[in-house]
Amino acid sequence: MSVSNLLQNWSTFRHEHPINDKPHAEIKWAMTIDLDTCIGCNACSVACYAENNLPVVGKEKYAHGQSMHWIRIERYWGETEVKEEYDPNSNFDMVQQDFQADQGAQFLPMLCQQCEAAPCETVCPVGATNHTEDGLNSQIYNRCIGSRYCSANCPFKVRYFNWWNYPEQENAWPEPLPLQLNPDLTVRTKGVMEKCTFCKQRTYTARNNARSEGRPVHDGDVQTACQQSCPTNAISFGNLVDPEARVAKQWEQQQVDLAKEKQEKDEKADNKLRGYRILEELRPYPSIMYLERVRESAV
Amino acid sequence: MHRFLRLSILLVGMFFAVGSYATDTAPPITTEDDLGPQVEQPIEFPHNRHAGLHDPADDADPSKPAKGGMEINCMYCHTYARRSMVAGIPPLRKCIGCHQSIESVKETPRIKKLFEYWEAKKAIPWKKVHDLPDFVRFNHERHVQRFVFQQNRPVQEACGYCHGDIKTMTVARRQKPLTMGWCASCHQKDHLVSASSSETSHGPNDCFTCHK
Amino acid sequence: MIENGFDETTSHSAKPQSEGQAAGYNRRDFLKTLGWGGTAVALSGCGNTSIENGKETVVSYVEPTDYQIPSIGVYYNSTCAQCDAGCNIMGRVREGRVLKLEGNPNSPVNRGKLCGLGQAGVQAHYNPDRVRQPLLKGEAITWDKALGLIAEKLNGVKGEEVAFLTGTMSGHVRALLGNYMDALGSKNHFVYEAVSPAVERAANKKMYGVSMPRYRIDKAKVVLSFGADFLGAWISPVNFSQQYAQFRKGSRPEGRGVLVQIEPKMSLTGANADRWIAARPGTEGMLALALINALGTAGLSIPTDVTAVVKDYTPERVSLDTGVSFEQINRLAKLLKERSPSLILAGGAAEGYAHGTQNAMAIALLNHVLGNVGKTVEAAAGVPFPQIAPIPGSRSALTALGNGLASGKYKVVFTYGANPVYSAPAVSKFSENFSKAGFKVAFAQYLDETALAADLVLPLDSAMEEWATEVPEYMAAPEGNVGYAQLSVRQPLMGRLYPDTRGAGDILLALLKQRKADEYKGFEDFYAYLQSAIMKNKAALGGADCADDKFWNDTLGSAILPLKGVAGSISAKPAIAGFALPAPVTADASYPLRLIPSISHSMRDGRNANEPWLQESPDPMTTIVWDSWVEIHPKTAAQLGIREGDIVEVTSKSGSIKSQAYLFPGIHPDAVSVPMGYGHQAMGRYAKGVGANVFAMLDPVYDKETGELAYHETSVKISKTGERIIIVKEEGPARGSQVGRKKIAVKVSADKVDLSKEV
Amino acid sequence: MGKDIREDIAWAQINNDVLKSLENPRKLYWVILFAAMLVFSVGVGCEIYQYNVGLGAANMDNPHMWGLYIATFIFWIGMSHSGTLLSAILHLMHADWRKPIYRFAEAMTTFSLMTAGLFVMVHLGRLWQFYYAVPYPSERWTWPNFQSPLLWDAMAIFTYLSSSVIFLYIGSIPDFAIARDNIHPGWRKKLYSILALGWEGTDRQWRNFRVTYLTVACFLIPLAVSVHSIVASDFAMSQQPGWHVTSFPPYFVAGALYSGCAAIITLFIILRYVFKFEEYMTLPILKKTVRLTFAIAMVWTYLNCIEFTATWYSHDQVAKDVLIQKATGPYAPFFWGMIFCGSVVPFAMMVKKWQTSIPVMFAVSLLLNVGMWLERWMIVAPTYSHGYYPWTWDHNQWPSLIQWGIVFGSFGWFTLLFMVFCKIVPSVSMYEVKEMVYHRSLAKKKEELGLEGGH
Repeated sequence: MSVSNLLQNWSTFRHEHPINDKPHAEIKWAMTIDLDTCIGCNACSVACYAENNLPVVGKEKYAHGQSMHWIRIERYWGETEVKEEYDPNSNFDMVQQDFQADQGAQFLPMLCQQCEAAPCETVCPVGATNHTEDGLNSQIYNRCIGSRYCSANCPFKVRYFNWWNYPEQENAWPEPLPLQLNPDLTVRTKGVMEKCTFCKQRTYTARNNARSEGRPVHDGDVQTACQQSCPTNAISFGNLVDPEARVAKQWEQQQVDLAKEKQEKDEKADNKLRGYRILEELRPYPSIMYLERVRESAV
Repeated sequence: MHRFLRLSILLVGMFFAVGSYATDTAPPITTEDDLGPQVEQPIEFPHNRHAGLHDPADDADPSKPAKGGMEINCMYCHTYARRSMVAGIPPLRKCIGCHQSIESVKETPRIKKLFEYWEAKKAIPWKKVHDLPDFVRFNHERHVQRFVFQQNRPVQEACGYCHGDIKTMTVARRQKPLTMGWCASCHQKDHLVSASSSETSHGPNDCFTCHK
Repeated sequence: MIENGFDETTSHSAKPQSEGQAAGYNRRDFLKTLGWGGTAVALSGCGNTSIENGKETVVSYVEPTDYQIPSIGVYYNSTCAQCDAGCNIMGRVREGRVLKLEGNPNSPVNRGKLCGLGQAGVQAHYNPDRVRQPLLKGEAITWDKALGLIAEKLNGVKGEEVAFLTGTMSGHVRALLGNYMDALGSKNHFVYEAVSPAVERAANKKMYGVSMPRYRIDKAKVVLSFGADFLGAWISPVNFSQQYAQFRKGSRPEGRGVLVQIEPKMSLTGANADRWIAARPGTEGMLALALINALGTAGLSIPTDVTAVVKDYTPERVSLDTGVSFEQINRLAKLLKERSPSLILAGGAAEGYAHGTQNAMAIALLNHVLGNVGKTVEAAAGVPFPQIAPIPGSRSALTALGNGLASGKYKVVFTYGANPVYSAPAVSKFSENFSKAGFKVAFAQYLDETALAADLVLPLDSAMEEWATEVPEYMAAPEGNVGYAQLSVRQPLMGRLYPDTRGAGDILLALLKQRKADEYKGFEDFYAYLQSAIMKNKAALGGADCADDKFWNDTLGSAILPLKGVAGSISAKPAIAGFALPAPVTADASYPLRLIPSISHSMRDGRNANEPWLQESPDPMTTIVWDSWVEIHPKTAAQLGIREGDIVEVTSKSGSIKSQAYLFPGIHPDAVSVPMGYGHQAMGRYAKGVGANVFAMLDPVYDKETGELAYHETSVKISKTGERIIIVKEEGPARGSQVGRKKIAVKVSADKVDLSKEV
Repeated sequence: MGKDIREDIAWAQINNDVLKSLENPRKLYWVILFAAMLVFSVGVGCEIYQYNVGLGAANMDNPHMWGLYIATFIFWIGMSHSGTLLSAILHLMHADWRKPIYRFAEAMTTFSLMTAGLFVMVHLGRLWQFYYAVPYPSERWTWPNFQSPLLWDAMAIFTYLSSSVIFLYIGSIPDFAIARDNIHPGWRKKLYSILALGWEGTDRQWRNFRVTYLTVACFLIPLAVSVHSIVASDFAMSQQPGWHVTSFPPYFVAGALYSGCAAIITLFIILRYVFKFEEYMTLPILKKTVRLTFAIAMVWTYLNCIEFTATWYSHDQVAKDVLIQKATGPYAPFFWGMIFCGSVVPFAMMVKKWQTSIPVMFAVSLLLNVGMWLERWMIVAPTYSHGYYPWTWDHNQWPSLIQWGIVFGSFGWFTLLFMVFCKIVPSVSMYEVKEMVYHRSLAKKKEELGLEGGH
């Protein structure tokens, strides 16, 4: 058994990705984020704090880059040509003079892309991050030994490490704030990596309920916390395998194929498709499709 | 040289033999005389009286205190087990519901205590006996659905996989190891999907299903 | 791993959509039967934890409840109290604890969505810094003693010597307060909001005949917003965000809408605009009138009375005054003419001037000219019960109270839901005047600045513990139901955390019993009062054919009572007198810059500053956390030699603050901006000492017509202190590099993409 | 130029000289030992603190997930290569000049591996769970992830460590016997009689000894190469700009040999001074070592150039940006420091006069080591600060004092081990020196007799 398990490590836990020979049979969770409707209000981020027991780290630790937001909102300025603003001689200054604000700014929510061929998965020495059969990039907190190799290899840098013992030593939840903690998932302690799970506890519940009722999971059975809070419905989430799911329709319409690192789109100059995936060329096969922001040029 | 070779083959062989023995054997399950650690409960609830097998000798003379049990279904009290992650402890009202009409034992110290709680409208602070670490998600609903409702196994047998022979205990004690290897050893086996079909499947081996 | 303590923690939630269908139970029994012991959460050690026996206690109930299954979250509906928009929420409750707040999908206000501010409501509830007992000058006392003390102090005090300061109030607590004021014989109820659309209400009243019309962003083809941050912090942001999502949809019959934002400091709405125009601060009204002229030139028929009024504001002249190019004005006029209906909004940035009402009226006139009134500006219905209708707050109320306090007129002052000691400008000397009152009672959840200045502090329930009703001032409606109005119910989502806190309604009831014992002795508590008040009007509330129990349970189940509203009427013909729009102020050489106190979408007026999620949630535009900042245009900064992170001193005639400089391209070069809501000197561990309080340095300039404090009329100078720090922000010092934006945050021009077929 | 080992040196004198180093520590020894303990305890203190509060104490962040720990880890792994080079490779090549110095070089291998191993541990977020990475059959039915280079790393290091301990021990057996026979009675004598495994010096024992030693030497060489190739795979197998470089394995091996040789020069000079080994650690040996080091320095420089040019002319714009950033950004002083120490300073070794100058070579060897340490840091840190995702760029990260303290402490740990070693194991191989002297005197005699073809 032990040897067979060892071999299993090579075969079943680690299929080649994207799984052509063994596609996700029932469920492949995926997301679409419409950057045109995303207004950058941070409601998703707060929802994530509430749902997933994320610690508030405080000013000092935030300054050290140790914040724990699983979903972060990035703000980009206008696209008018600017020179490389990184000035090596005074790295303190971002030379912002050339930023263009007359078309507003642009926001981009960044969270774990739940890659199909996730760079983080292969490098974990203890196999604490795995691919699940429903297409998630799992993070098993109690297995993690904190080598941080996964984050080192993550192109998006969306894995967050518990640098401190937030629940106990850092007092991130002074009494009675712990009463707010969601019992559906653990509170992570120092030394483990964590990241967005596509609200695993919610997908689990949806699947559990569907199974008890003897039916497949329908579109809309499960909403992630970020999606649920988004005031402009910029986020849609669902099962990519289900052709009726909104996400599947969006991916199809935008001609974005999960298993391709370069999308061949049938589009004309006056009718571009907005769907794209970030850093697709690195072949992690992300499960989040972004829709380009649209700006009116007539005004 | 030969001697060295022989010795090393022996050593390597022993390592593998011991290693594979150690991993292939499931950890020993505690025997009946060693029921596992004792937990002090606010009321010494006698599971054997409620769920234990009926003793025909009791029928003969109803006036004597019964020795056997009443064969109450586990899910009569642990009613959430089939629809929730947790089996749940019955609300106090449930205990009272029966006991207020059972006059024969009303004056026993345990029942008196029970009524004290009821009159004070205080929940009984039961201690957890089967307490998994908080990073583990065990779903009673799925197991009960599969083994009781789909495979039509007797409830006590299905619950007994993990909880042991509760019907013979007074205060419940943990009988099975409840370690990950123990869980996984069952998850790797093929189980019938339902009583009516010969199709089998094994439990999920995906870390994320049980770890949260 | 960490155990988070709650027994039976392994579990799952109910479907997020299944909102509180837990009707059919007695609400108060529910709170009792939970049996959650208020046990501390054992955050025990991590590591190779294995099976434990008998270490934890199992949750068990006394009474079985068929709607409560351990490990399954149940959603209960209530109403958000984090701002005045009155979003309907639902709270996920498990094992007697409220875990998370979400929007109620049946609500026409927020349609199942909730902003970050609203979600942080649980942190207001579980806040470690809440007041837990009645405090008399810092010493804990009993409720009996506290109430007795109030009775004693009120003894022999005339009605006009009592003042009650509150925030915006509506619903049955408002009615009860009204009764109490009547019982005292006092008319001194001051409704104060530090940040409120009071100027706009006045202008709307004049131009549309209603003070708070319903805006239909979702129906407009173009939204031209003069400083209305409707996506961030303006009136009812979640509702407007929902409308905005519709507005941006290519598959809408009107096609994808175009948003143009005119404001000196880029707000969240400005950041999402197709064109953001930084007109010179204060010239927004002029620009609106110039647009009318340009529309006329472009061929739109303009009524002659309007032409007469606007003829002086030619685009050429206004272009010089506003700094917006002539071409841009014409382009906008062309756009507005071609794409109808449009919607013109006036918000805080256009109204915070001495001529703020005039500005807002000029902007509203544009709506009339474009024929939007009735199409995208609708009359909203009001509630049929005037005694529970919202009393909107304003800053002029504080001025009035301040004057009264200064003269020593008031012997007893109550405050509830307002923190004037923090948010009054320093020049108004409010805290000094406040101390002149003989006896000050603060209803407070935190020991904020006002509560500290009060003699007696009465601890309030959180919004997750109290009973109340609320009528939103901005009345959103379901599609096609113009006459809709609603009464929202706020109900406890869990038992009290601390036994000695009380709901505002309970306190008012207790105070009323001191005055009119006979009339109110039938009501054990505010819950009883509320129930009887609603049941009395069951028929009017749509429950005529419904059994009492069912009606009450349904009410609590949905927490929304739809009403047949009192239809407002919107006037298609405004009364146009002349406009008195002053030419832009020439810069004062000693105070050359205009200060724009910005309303941060999570801090607002600072009442929520002690909620750590909000402090750690980066400001969307600057991505700064845990501090305030001074936004400066890079060009201005270059002239002054200011670099990012320099600690600068911003000085007005009335005060000064020190904060970190942030170079921000989205601001008019002649303006600097500082967010409100920071710089608390009390309130709690997360708020105290974080940032600087911009309220303190505002000049006492008031809107000529409404008497509102003119927020944007403060001129400042800015100087370096020589200190420099690294700003704590999500961007990081070299983080947030913009290099990646071409590849990562991709943008496409609207004419390159066909949005109409999108899923 | 100093003298080489005398051919006429008496064997008894060799025994005497070397065994003297095992007894009666001089004051200087205690000073060094105490200093080493002090330095080590600083490291231990820092680690205890870090263990208690979490890795945040090291001031790492997102994206700077790895810091000095990994850089220093590679550095120590690199140090270990010299021992194998001198003892195994040169043994196979019959370079007899290695004989007086290989023993301590071999010890250096072992101890630097032990130090490197510490860093693997120190680096872990949950040190107490390190055994999850050990492939053992467990009750949980779980295995580590055999795809992870980090796991290969751990295995390779462990294998290498155990092999080099065995190699060190086997090579010392005859010397333990000499020590047993010559040392004053006492606990040491007992210790050596156990360690000597009943060595009598019979022909059969010598024959078996030679076969075993050769076998282990042959085994060790591929292991040494593989170990650092695998350490290189930690980076090369990842998908980060500046790490994903095909030439990393040979580059790492060259760097390892380089830093190892530099360390040998340093230790050579220190031991020679501290134990007065002038008779054995002669200047000609130093000269040969210096020349070898120079050659490796050039190989390393060459591989460096390959890496840079390959990046420069590749399509990978991001990797190129990282390189530019390294050379011009906040890391520039360290980057150019590395280039200077690693590629410019070695040219001092070309000067013949300096090749045997103890002070110059001591300074040079220290600089080389600094350069090699910087190299490791320059591999780890810049990629983090300038990765694929510009939003997370962070060029301002600086390790905390805790992190520096542990790095600093590791030098104390190494010195401590080494100093203890010097008093227990003869740090000059007596029997091999005797062999060497014997062969040389034989050759000399032959020369004197006018015989041709001495070898």
